[in-house]
Amino acid sequence: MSVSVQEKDFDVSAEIETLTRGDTGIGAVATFIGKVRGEAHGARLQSMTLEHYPGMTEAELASIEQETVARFRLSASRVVHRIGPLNPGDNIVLVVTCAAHRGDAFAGCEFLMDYLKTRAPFWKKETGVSGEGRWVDARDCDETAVTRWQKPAG
Amino acid sequence: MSVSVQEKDFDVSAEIETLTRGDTGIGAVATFIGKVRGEAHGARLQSMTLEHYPGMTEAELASIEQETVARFRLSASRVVHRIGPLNPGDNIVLVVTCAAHRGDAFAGCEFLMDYLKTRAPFWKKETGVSGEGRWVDARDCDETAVTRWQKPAG
Amino acid sequence: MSASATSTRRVSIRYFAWVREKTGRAEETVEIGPGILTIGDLVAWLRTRGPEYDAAFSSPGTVRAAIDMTHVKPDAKISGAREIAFFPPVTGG
Amino acid sequence: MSASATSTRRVSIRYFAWVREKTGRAEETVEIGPGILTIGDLVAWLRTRGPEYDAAFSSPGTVRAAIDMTHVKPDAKISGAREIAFFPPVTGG
Repeated sequence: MSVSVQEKDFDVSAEIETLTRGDTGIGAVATFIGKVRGEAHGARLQSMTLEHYPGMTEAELASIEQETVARFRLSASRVVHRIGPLNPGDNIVLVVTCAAHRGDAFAGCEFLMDYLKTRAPFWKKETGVSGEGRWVDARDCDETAVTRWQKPAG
Repeated sequence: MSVSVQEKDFDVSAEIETLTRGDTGIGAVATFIGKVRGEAHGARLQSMTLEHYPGMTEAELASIEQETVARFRLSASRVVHRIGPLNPGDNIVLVVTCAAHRGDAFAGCEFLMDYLKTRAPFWKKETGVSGEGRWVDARDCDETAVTRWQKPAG
Repeated sequence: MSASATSTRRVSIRYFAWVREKTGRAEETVEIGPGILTIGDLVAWLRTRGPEYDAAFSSPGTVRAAIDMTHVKPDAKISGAREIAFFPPVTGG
Repeated sequence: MSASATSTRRVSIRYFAWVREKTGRAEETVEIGPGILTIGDLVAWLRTRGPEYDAAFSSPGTVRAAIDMTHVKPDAKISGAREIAFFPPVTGG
Protein backbone atom coordinates (compact mmCIF):
# COMPACT_ATOMS: atom_id res chain seq x y z
CA MET A 1 0.00 0.00 0.00
CA SER A 2 1.49 3.29 -1.03
CA VAL A 3 0.52 6.62 -2.50
CA SER A 4 2.54 9.16 -4.50
CA VAL A 5 1.64 12.65 -5.70
CA GLN A 6 4.26 13.75 -8.19
CA GLU A 7 4.98 15.87 -11.27
CA LYS A 8 6.87 13.15 -13.12
CA ASP A 9 5.34 10.33 -15.14
CA PHE A 10 5.04 6.76 -13.85
CA ASP A 11 6.04 3.42 -15.37
CA VAL A 12 3.28 0.83 -15.11
CA SER A 13 5.53 -2.23 -15.55
CA ALA A 14 7.93 -1.03 -12.88
CA GLU A 15 5.11 -0.23 -10.44
CA ILE A 16 3.54 -3.68 -10.93
CA GLU A 17 6.92 -5.38 -10.56
CA THR A 18 7.54 -3.58 -7.25
CA LEU A 19 4.09 -4.53 -5.93
CA THR A 20 4.10 -8.19 -6.92
CA ARG A 21 7.75 -9.22 -6.55
CA GLY A 22 8.07 -12.15 -4.16
CA ASP A 23 4.35 -12.50 -3.44
CA THR A 24 3.16 -15.64 -5.22
CA GLY A 25 -0.21 -15.39 -3.47
CA ILE A 26 -1.12 -12.77 -6.10
CA GLY A 27 -3.06 -14.27 -9.01
CA ALA A 28 -4.69 -11.09 -10.32
CA VAL A 29 -3.46 -7.55 -10.97
CA ALA A 30 -5.91 -4.89 -12.13
CA THR A 31 -4.70 -1.46 -13.17
CA PHE A 32 -6.31 1.76 -14.25
CA ILE A 33 -4.63 4.67 -16.00
CA GLY A 34 -6.39 7.99 -16.53
CA LYS A 35 -5.07 10.15 -19.36
CA VAL A 36 -5.50 13.72 -20.63
CA ARG A 37 -7.88 13.71 -23.60
CA GLY A 38 -7.23 16.02 -26.53
CA GLU A 39 -10.75 17.39 -26.60
CA ALA A 40 -13.14 18.62 -23.94
CA HIS A 41 -16.76 19.64 -24.59
CA GLY A 42 -16.10 19.67 -28.31
CA ALA A 43 -13.16 22.08 -28.05
CA ARG A 44 -9.54 21.11 -28.60
CA LEU A 45 -7.32 21.17 -25.55
CA GLN A 46 -3.88 22.79 -25.48
CA SER A 47 -2.87 21.69 -22.01
CA MET A 48 -4.12 21.00 -18.50
CA THR A 49 -2.87 21.95 -15.05
CA LEU A 50 -3.56 19.88 -11.98
CA GLU A 51 -3.76 21.74 -8.68
CA HIS A 52 -4.04 19.92 -5.37
CA TYR A 53 -4.11 20.47 -1.63
CA PRO A 54 -0.71 19.26 -0.37
CA GLY A 55 -1.05 17.22 2.77
CA MET A 56 -4.77 16.62 2.45
CA THR A 57 -4.27 14.89 -0.91
CA GLU A 58 -1.87 12.33 0.49
CA ALA A 59 -4.03 11.82 3.59
CA GLU A 60 -7.23 11.29 1.55
CA LEU A 61 -5.54 8.94 -0.93
CA ALA A 62 -4.03 6.88 1.89
CA SER A 63 -7.40 6.68 3.63
CA ILE A 64 -9.21 5.63 0.42
CA GLU A 65 -6.52 3.04 -0.31
CA GLN A 66 -6.72 1.64 3.22
CA GLU A 67 -10.52 1.33 2.98
CA THR A 68 -10.19 -0.42 -0.41
CA VAL A 69 -7.58 -2.93 0.77
CA ALA A 70 -9.71 -3.89 3.77
CA ARG A 71 -12.94 -4.16 1.80
CA PHE A 72 -11.66 -6.24 -1.13
CA ARG A 73 -9.00 -8.43 0.49
CA LEU A 74 -6.19 -6.96 -1.61
CA SER A 75 -2.63 -8.24 -1.26
CA ALA A 76 -1.13 -4.94 -2.41
CA SER A 77 -2.12 -1.66 -4.00
CA ARG A 78 -0.60 1.53 -5.36
CA VAL A 79 -1.86 4.98 -6.29
CA VAL A 80 0.18 7.54 -8.25
CA HIS A 81 -1.40 10.89 -9.16
CA ARG A 82 0.40 13.52 -11.18
CA ILE A 83 0.20 17.27 -10.57
CA GLY A 84 1.32 20.34 -12.50
CA PRO A 85 1.14 20.98 -16.24
CA LEU A 86 0.08 18.10 -18.52
CA ASN A 87 -0.57 17.73 -22.24
CA PRO A 88 -3.09 15.67 -24.24
CA GLY A 89 -2.03 12.01 -24.16
CA ASP A 90 -0.18 12.40 -20.84
CA ASN A 91 -0.90 10.07 -17.95
CA ILE A 92 -2.76 11.59 -14.98
CA VAL A 93 -3.38 8.77 -12.54
CA LEU A 94 -2.38 5.15 -11.95
CA VAL A 95 -4.17 2.71 -9.66
CA VAL A 96 -2.91 -0.87 -9.25
CA THR A 97 -4.67 -3.51 -7.15
CA CYS A 98 -3.39 -7.02 -6.48
CA ALA A 99 -5.43 -9.94 -5.12
CA ALA A 100 -5.60 -13.72 -5.21
CA HIS A 101 -8.56 -13.63 -7.63
CA ARG A 102 -9.72 -11.25 -10.32
CA GLY A 103 -13.07 -10.30 -8.78
CA ASP A 104 -11.38 -8.56 -5.85
CA ALA A 105 -8.67 -6.95 -7.99
CA PHE A 106 -11.21 -5.45 -10.44
CA ALA A 107 -13.70 -4.33 -7.80
CA GLY A 108 -10.93 -2.82 -5.66
CA CYS A 109 -9.53 -0.91 -8.63
CA GLU A 110 -12.94 0.53 -9.57
CA PHE A 111 -13.84 1.35 -5.97
CA LEU A 112 -10.54 3.15 -5.47
CA MET A 113 -11.00 5.20 -8.66
CA ASP A 114 -14.61 6.08 -7.80
CA TYR A 115 -13.62 7.37 -4.37
CA LEU A 116 -10.51 9.12 -5.64
CA LYS A 117 -12.66 10.99 -8.17
CA THR A 118 -15.06 12.29 -5.52
CA ARG A 119 -12.80 12.72 -2.46
CA ALA A 120 -9.16 13.41 -3.35
CA PRO A 121 -8.56 17.20 -3.48
CA PHE A 122 -7.38 17.68 -7.06
CA TRP A 123 -8.67 20.29 -9.51
CA LYS A 124 -8.10 20.36 -13.25
CA LYS A 125 -7.80 23.58 -15.22
CA GLU A 126 -7.90 23.21 -18.98
CA THR A 127 -6.29 25.61 -21.42
CA GLY A 128 -7.89 25.68 -24.87
CA VAL A 129 -5.97 26.11 -28.12
CA SER A 130 -6.65 29.85 -28.13
CA GLY A 131 -5.20 30.16 -24.62
CA GLU A 132 -8.39 30.53 -22.58
CA GLY A 133 -8.43 28.81 -19.19
CA ARG A 134 -11.38 26.88 -17.77
CA TRP A 135 -11.78 24.93 -14.55
CA VAL A 136 -13.22 21.48 -15.18
CA ASP A 137 -16.65 20.91 -13.65
CA ALA A 138 -17.25 17.91 -11.42
CA ARG A 139 -19.25 15.30 -13.33
CA ASP A 140 -22.57 14.17 -11.88
CA CYS A 141 -21.84 10.64 -13.09
CA ASP A 142 -18.82 10.49 -10.77
CA GLU A 143 -21.13 11.19 -7.83
CA THR A 144 -23.49 8.52 -9.15
CA ALA A 145 -20.65 6.00 -9.61
CA VAL A 146 -19.57 6.29 -6.00
CA THR A 147 -23.06 5.65 -4.60
CA ARG A 148 -23.13 2.10 -5.98
CA TRP A 149 -20.62 1.04 -3.30
CA GLN A 150 -22.87 2.26 -0.50
CA LYS A 151 -24.97 -0.88 -0.76
CA PRO A 152 -23.55 -3.94 1.05
CA ALA A 153 -20.60 -5.44 -0.88
CA GLY A 154 -21.71 -8.04 -3.48
CA MET B 1 -7.48 -4.80 -31.60
CA SER B 2 -5.01 -7.61 -31.57
CA VAL B 3 -4.39 -10.98 -29.99
CA SER B 4 -1.17 -12.90 -29.32
CA VAL B 5 -0.61 -16.41 -28.04
CA GLN B 6 3.05 -16.78 -27.14
CA GLU B 7 5.58 -18.50 -24.88
CA LYS B 8 7.47 -15.36 -24.00
CA ASP B 9 6.50 -12.82 -21.35
CA PHE B 10 4.85 -9.48 -22.14
CA ASP B 11 5.70 -5.93 -21.11
CA VAL B 12 2.64 -4.03 -19.88
CA SER B 13 4.10 -0.54 -20.39
CA ALA B 14 5.15 -1.32 -23.95
CA GLU B 15 1.76 -2.86 -24.80
CA ILE B 16 -0.10 0.19 -23.44
CA GLU B 17 2.24 2.57 -25.27
CA THR B 18 1.60 0.76 -28.57
CA LEU B 19 -2.18 0.86 -28.04
CA THR B 20 -2.50 4.49 -26.98
CA ARG B 21 0.20 6.28 -28.97
CA GLY B 22 -1.28 9.08 -31.06
CA ASP B 23 -4.87 8.56 -29.92
CA THR B 24 -5.75 11.45 -27.61
CA GLY B 25 -9.38 10.36 -27.57
CA ILE B 26 -8.35 7.76 -24.98
CA GLY B 27 -8.97 8.95 -21.42
CA ALA B 28 -9.05 5.58 -19.68
CA VAL B 29 -6.92 2.44 -19.87
CA ALA B 30 -7.87 -0.63 -17.85
CA THR B 31 -5.59 -3.65 -17.70
CA PHE B 32 -5.76 -7.07 -16.17
CA ILE B 33 -2.85 -9.44 -15.58
CA GLY B 34 -3.37 -13.03 -14.48
CA LYS B 35 -0.43 -14.68 -12.72
CA VAL B 36 0.58 -18.17 -11.59
CA ARG B 37 -0.05 -18.51 -7.85
CA GLY B 38 2.39 -20.46 -5.68
CA GLU B 39 -0.31 -22.53 -4.06
CA ALA B 40 -3.32 -24.44 -5.33
CA HIS B 41 -5.89 -26.18 -3.12
CA GLY B 42 -3.57 -25.85 -0.12
CA ALA B 43 -0.64 -27.56 -1.89
CA ARG B 44 2.51 -25.81 -3.05
CA LEU B 45 3.00 -25.55 -6.79
CA GLN B 46 6.25 -26.38 -8.56
CA SER B 47 5.24 -25.27 -12.03
CA MET B 48 2.36 -25.08 -14.47
CA THR B 49 2.00 -25.92 -18.15
CA LEU B 50 -0.48 -24.23 -20.43
CA GLU B 51 -1.79 -26.28 -23.32
CA HIS B 52 -4.01 -24.76 -26.00
CA TYR B 53 -5.71 -25.52 -29.29
CA PRO B 54 -3.67 -23.69 -31.94
CA GLY B 55 -5.89 -21.96 -34.45
CA MET B 56 -9.04 -22.17 -32.37
CA THR B 57 -7.42 -20.17 -29.55
CA GLU B 58 -6.60 -17.23 -31.79
CA ALA B 59 -10.01 -17.39 -33.46
CA GLU B 60 -11.89 -17.45 -30.14
CA LEU B 61 -9.80 -14.65 -28.63
CA ALA B 62 -10.30 -12.48 -31.71
CA SER B 63 -14.03 -13.13 -31.64
CA ILE B 64 -14.29 -12.32 -27.91
CA GLU B 65 -12.22 -9.17 -28.39
CA GLN B 66 -14.38 -8.04 -31.33
CA GLU B 67 -17.56 -8.55 -29.31
CA THR B 68 -16.07 -6.59 -26.39
CA VAL B 69 -14.95 -3.64 -28.52
CA ALA B 70 -18.39 -3.33 -30.11
CA ARG B 71 -20.29 -3.67 -26.84
CA PHE B 72 -18.26 -1.20 -24.75
CA ARG B 73 -17.21 1.42 -27.32
CA LEU B 74 -13.53 0.72 -26.88
CA SER B 75 -10.92 2.74 -28.80
CA ALA B 76 -8.38 -0.08 -28.67
CA SER B 77 -7.76 -3.40 -26.98
CA ARG B 78 -5.13 -6.10 -26.66
CA VAL B 79 -5.00 -9.69 -25.45
CA VAL B 80 -1.77 -11.62 -24.82
CA HIS B 81 -1.96 -15.17 -23.47
CA ARG B 82 1.12 -17.22 -22.66
CA ILE B 83 1.47 -20.96 -23.30
CA GLY B 84 4.02 -23.58 -22.30
CA PRO B 85 5.78 -24.04 -18.95
CA LEU B 86 5.32 -21.33 -16.31
CA ASN B 87 6.45 -20.91 -12.71
CA PRO B 88 4.78 -19.34 -9.66
CA GLY B 89 4.82 -15.55 -10.02
CA ASP B 90 4.94 -15.72 -13.83
CA ASN B 91 2.45 -13.77 -15.92
CA ILE B 92 -0.22 -15.82 -17.73
CA VAL B 93 -2.52 -13.36 -19.44
CA LEU B 94 -2.74 -9.65 -20.24
CA VAL B 95 -5.88 -7.79 -21.26
CA VAL B 96 -5.79 -4.05 -22.02
CA THR B 97 -8.86 -1.99 -22.90
CA CYS B 98 -8.84 1.69 -23.90
CA ALA B 99 -11.86 4.01 -23.97
CA ALA B 100 -12.81 7.66 -23.60
CA HIS B 101 -14.17 7.05 -20.09
CA ARG B 102 -13.36 4.63 -17.28
CA GLY B 103 -16.74 2.89 -17.14
CA ASP B 104 -16.30 1.39 -20.61
CA ALA B 105 -12.63 0.55 -20.07
CA PHE B 106 -13.31 -1.33 -16.81
CA ALA B 107 -16.45 -3.12 -18.03
CA GLY B 108 -14.74 -4.11 -21.30
CA CYS B 109 -11.73 -5.50 -19.46
CA GLU B 110 -13.89 -7.59 -17.09
CA PHE B 111 -16.18 -8.79 -19.88
CA LEU B 112 -13.21 -9.86 -21.98
CA MET B 113 -11.65 -11.76 -19.07
CA ASP B 114 -14.94 -13.46 -18.17
CA TYR B 115 -15.42 -14.70 -21.73
CA LEU B 116 -11.78 -15.65 -22.16
CA LYS B 117 -12.03 -17.79 -19.00
CA THR B 118 -15.04 -19.72 -20.29
CA ARG B 119 -14.45 -19.84 -24.06
CA ALA B 120 -10.76 -19.66 -25.02
CA PRO B 121 -9.36 -23.22 -25.39
CA PHE B 122 -6.55 -23.20 -22.82
CA TRP B 123 -5.92 -25.89 -20.20
CA LYS B 124 -3.67 -25.61 -17.17
CA LYS B 125 -1.78 -28.56 -15.76
CA GLU B 126 -0.16 -28.02 -12.39
CA THR B 127 2.89 -29.86 -11.14
CA GLY B 128 3.17 -30.09 -7.35
CA VAL B 129 6.43 -29.91 -5.42
CA SER B 130 6.65 -33.71 -5.29
CA GLY B 131 6.30 -33.89 -9.07
CA GLU B 132 2.71 -35.06 -9.37
CA GLY B 133 0.68 -33.58 -12.25
CA ARG B 134 -2.90 -32.41 -11.98
CA TRP B 135 -5.20 -30.79 -14.54
CA VAL B 136 -6.88 -27.69 -13.13
CA ASP B 137 -10.66 -27.99 -12.81
CA ALA B 138 -12.87 -25.32 -14.34
CA ARG B 139 -14.26 -23.12 -11.59
CA ASP B 140 -18.02 -22.84 -11.23
CA CYS B 141 -17.61 -19.16 -10.34
CA ASP B 142 -16.17 -18.50 -13.81
CA GLU B 143 -19.37 -19.86 -15.33
CA THR B 144 -21.35 -17.69 -12.92
CA ALA B 145 -19.26 -14.58 -13.71
CA VAL B 146 -19.99 -14.84 -17.42
CA THR B 147 -23.76 -15.05 -16.97
CA ARG B 148 -23.96 -11.51 -15.54
CA TRP B 149 -23.29 -10.11 -19.03
CA GLN B 150 -26.27 -11.95 -20.49
CA LYS B 151 -28.62 -9.29 -19.13
CA PRO B 152 -28.89 -6.11 -21.23
CA ALA B 153 -25.77 -3.91 -20.84
CA GLY B 154 -26.07 -1.49 -17.88
CA MET C 1 -30.77 -44.41 -50.11
CA SER C 2 -28.23 -42.22 -51.84
CA ALA C 3 -24.58 -43.17 -52.05
CA SER C 4 -23.53 -40.44 -49.62
CA ALA C 5 -25.91 -41.65 -46.92
CA THR C 6 -24.50 -45.15 -46.93
CA SER C 7 -20.81 -44.44 -47.41
CA THR C 8 -18.37 -43.87 -44.57
CA ARG C 9 -16.62 -40.52 -44.14
CA ARG C 10 -13.14 -39.58 -42.97
CA VAL C 11 -12.90 -36.99 -40.24
CA SER C 12 -9.95 -35.66 -38.31
CA ILE C 13 -10.32 -35.79 -34.54
CA ARG C 14 -8.17 -33.94 -32.01
CA TYR C 15 -7.96 -34.44 -28.25
CA PHE C 16 -6.66 -31.97 -25.67
CA ALA C 17 -5.53 -31.94 -22.05
CA TRP C 18 -6.74 -34.92 -20.00
CA VAL C 19 -8.95 -36.15 -22.84
CA ARG C 20 -5.74 -36.45 -24.87
CA GLU C 21 -3.97 -38.20 -21.99
CA LYS C 22 -6.84 -40.64 -21.43
CA THR C 23 -7.35 -41.58 -25.07
CA GLY C 24 -3.59 -41.76 -25.45
CA ARG C 25 -3.55 -39.75 -28.67
CA ALA C 26 -3.45 -36.08 -29.72
CA GLU C 27 -5.10 -36.64 -33.09
CA GLU C 28 -6.27 -39.27 -35.49
CA THR C 29 -8.28 -39.64 -38.65
CA VAL C 30 -11.25 -41.98 -38.38
CA GLU C 31 -13.76 -43.50 -40.78
CA ILE C 32 -17.23 -42.96 -39.42
CA GLY C 33 -20.36 -44.74 -40.53
CA PRO C 34 -23.52 -43.17 -41.98
CA GLY C 35 -25.49 -43.57 -38.73
CA ILE C 36 -23.27 -41.09 -36.90
CA LEU C 37 -24.98 -37.73 -37.30
CA THR C 38 -24.18 -35.70 -34.17
CA ILE C 39 -21.34 -35.11 -31.73
CA GLY C 40 -23.28 -37.26 -29.27
CA ASP C 41 -23.42 -40.13 -31.79
CA LEU C 42 -19.69 -39.80 -32.42
CA VAL C 43 -18.89 -39.91 -28.68
CA ALA C 44 -21.06 -43.04 -28.26
CA TRP C 45 -19.23 -44.72 -31.15
CA LEU C 46 -15.77 -43.64 -29.93
CA ARG C 47 -16.50 -45.20 -26.51
CA THR C 48 -16.94 -48.60 -28.19
CA ARG C 49 -13.43 -48.43 -29.64
CA GLY C 50 -11.59 -49.36 -26.46
CA PRO C 51 -11.37 -48.87 -22.70
CA GLU C 52 -9.11 -45.79 -23.07
CA TYR C 53 -11.84 -44.03 -25.09
CA ASP C 54 -14.52 -45.23 -22.72
CA ALA C 55 -12.56 -43.80 -19.78
CA ALA C 56 -11.99 -40.46 -21.55
CA PHE C 57 -15.71 -39.93 -22.13
CA SER C 58 -17.06 -41.66 -19.02
CA SER C 59 -18.39 -38.68 -17.09
CA PRO C 60 -21.39 -37.54 -19.10
CA GLY C 61 -21.49 -33.89 -20.11
CA THR C 62 -17.94 -33.15 -18.98
CA VAL C 63 -16.03 -33.38 -22.24
CA ARG C 64 -16.65 -30.43 -24.56
CA ALA C 65 -16.51 -30.42 -28.34
CA ALA C 66 -15.65 -28.12 -31.21
CA ILE C 67 -16.38 -28.52 -34.92
CA ASP C 68 -13.91 -26.76 -37.18
CA MET C 69 -12.67 -24.73 -34.21
CA THR C 70 -16.09 -23.55 -33.04
CA HIS C 71 -17.64 -24.62 -29.71
CA VAL C 72 -20.67 -26.89 -30.22
CA LYS C 73 -23.23 -28.76 -28.10
CA PRO C 74 -23.60 -32.60 -28.11
CA ASP C 75 -26.59 -32.39 -30.47
CA ALA C 76 -24.58 -30.49 -33.14
CA LYS C 77 -24.64 -32.12 -36.60
CA ILE C 78 -21.23 -33.26 -37.81
CA SER C 79 -22.01 -33.39 -41.52
CA GLY C 80 -19.39 -31.38 -43.41
CA ALA C 81 -17.02 -31.24 -40.44
CA ARG C 82 -13.34 -31.32 -41.36
CA GLU C 83 -11.96 -31.31 -37.81
CA ILE C 84 -13.67 -32.29 -34.58
CA ALA C 85 -12.03 -31.67 -31.21
CA PHE C 86 -12.74 -33.01 -27.73
CA PHE C 87 -11.43 -31.36 -24.56
CA PRO C 88 -12.23 -30.64 -20.90
CA PRO C 89 -13.88 -27.37 -19.81
CA VAL C 90 -11.35 -24.64 -20.50
CA THR C 91 -9.16 -23.24 -17.70
CA GLY C 92 -7.14 -20.42 -19.23
CA GLY C 93 -6.76 -16.83 -18.10
CA MET D 1 -20.21 34.51 29.43
CA SER D 2 -16.77 32.99 29.77
CA ALA D 3 -13.68 34.70 28.40
CA SER D 4 -13.23 32.12 25.61
CA ALA D 5 -16.76 32.65 24.35
CA THR D 6 -16.26 36.37 23.88
CA SER D 7 -12.68 36.45 22.57
CA THR D 8 -11.78 36.28 18.89
CA ARG D 9 -9.74 33.37 17.49
CA ARG D 10 -7.10 33.19 14.78
CA VAL D 11 -7.59 30.60 12.10
CA SER D 12 -5.68 29.87 8.94
CA ILE D 13 -7.82 29.72 5.78
CA ARG D 14 -6.76 28.27 2.43
CA TYR D 15 -8.47 28.61 -0.94
CA PHE D 16 -8.03 26.34 -3.97
CA ALA D 17 -8.79 26.36 -7.71
CA TRP D 18 -11.44 28.89 -8.74
CA VAL D 19 -12.23 29.76 -5.13
CA ARG D 20 -8.61 30.87 -4.85
CA GLU D 21 -8.84 32.80 -8.11
CA LYS D 22 -12.08 34.53 -7.11
CA THR D 23 -11.00 35.51 -3.59
CA GLY D 24 -7.65 36.53 -5.02
CA ARG D 25 -5.67 34.75 -2.33
CA ALA D 26 -4.28 31.27 -1.65
CA GLU D 27 -4.22 31.61 2.11
CA GLU D 28 -4.65 34.06 4.93
CA THR D 29 -4.97 34.14 8.69
CA VAL D 30 -8.15 35.74 9.99
CA GLU D 31 -9.52 36.76 13.38
CA ILE D 32 -13.01 35.40 13.78
CA GLY D 33 -15.54 36.50 16.35
CA PRO D 34 -17.21 34.34 18.99
CA GLY D 35 -20.50 34.14 17.10
CA ILE D 36 -18.94 32.14 14.28
CA LEU D 37 -19.47 28.53 15.25
CA THR D 38 -19.81 26.56 12.01
CA ILE D 39 -18.40 26.47 8.47
CA GLY D 40 -21.69 28.03 7.33
CA ASP D 41 -21.25 30.92 9.80
CA LEU D 42 -17.70 31.44 8.57
CA VAL D 43 -18.78 31.54 4.92
CA ALA D 44 -21.52 34.07 5.74
CA TRP D 45 -18.99 36.25 7.52
CA LEU D 46 -16.36 35.93 4.76
CA ARG D 47 -18.93 37.11 2.20
CA THR D 48 -19.26 40.41 4.09
CA ARG D 49 -15.54 41.09 3.71
CA GLY D 50 -15.66 42.25 0.09
CA PRO D 51 -17.13 41.64 -3.36
CA GLU D 52 -14.37 39.14 -4.27
CA TYR D 53 -15.36 36.93 -1.31
CA ASP D 54 -19.04 37.38 -2.05
CA ALA D 55 -18.43 36.25 -5.66
CA ALA D 56 -16.39 33.21 -4.59
CA PHE D 57 -19.18 31.92 -2.34
CA SER D 58 -22.17 33.16 -4.34
CA SER D 59 -23.57 29.85 -5.58
CA PRO D 60 -24.94 28.17 -2.48
CA GLY D 61 -23.74 24.65 -1.76
CA THR D 62 -21.08 24.66 -4.48
CA VAL D 63 -17.96 25.48 -2.49
CA ARG D 64 -16.75 22.58 -0.34
CA ALA D 65 -14.85 22.83 2.92
CA ALA D 66 -12.26 20.91 4.91
CA ILE D 67 -11.21 21.35 8.53
CA ASP D 68 -7.65 20.28 9.28
CA MET D 69 -7.56 18.43 5.93
CA THR D 70 -10.78 16.45 6.44
CA HIS D 71 -13.90 17.00 4.31
CA VAL D 72 -16.73 18.57 6.32
CA LYS D 73 -20.33 19.73 5.78
CA PRO D 74 -21.48 23.37 6.19
CA ASP D 75 -22.88 22.63 9.65
CA ALA D 76 -19.51 21.35 10.96
CA LYS D 77 -18.29 23.09 14.12
CA ILE D 78 -15.05 25.01 13.68
CA SER D 79 -13.98 25.16 17.31
CA GLY D 80 -10.42 23.90 17.62
CA ALA D 81 -9.77 24.12 13.86
CA ARG D 82 -6.19 25.06 12.95
CA GLU D 83 -6.68 25.18 9.17
CA ILE D 84 -9.89 25.58 7.20
CA ALA D 85 -9.93 25.17 3.41
CA PHE D 86 -12.48 26.13 0.75
CA PHE D 87 -12.51 24.64 -2.74
CA PRO D 88 -14.76 23.56 -5.65
CA PRO D 89 -15.96 19.95 -6.00
CA VAL D 90 -12.87 17.87 -6.76
CA THR D 91 -12.02 16.87 -10.34
CA GLY D 92 -8.96 14.61 -10.12
CA GLY D 93 -8.41 11.15 -11.52
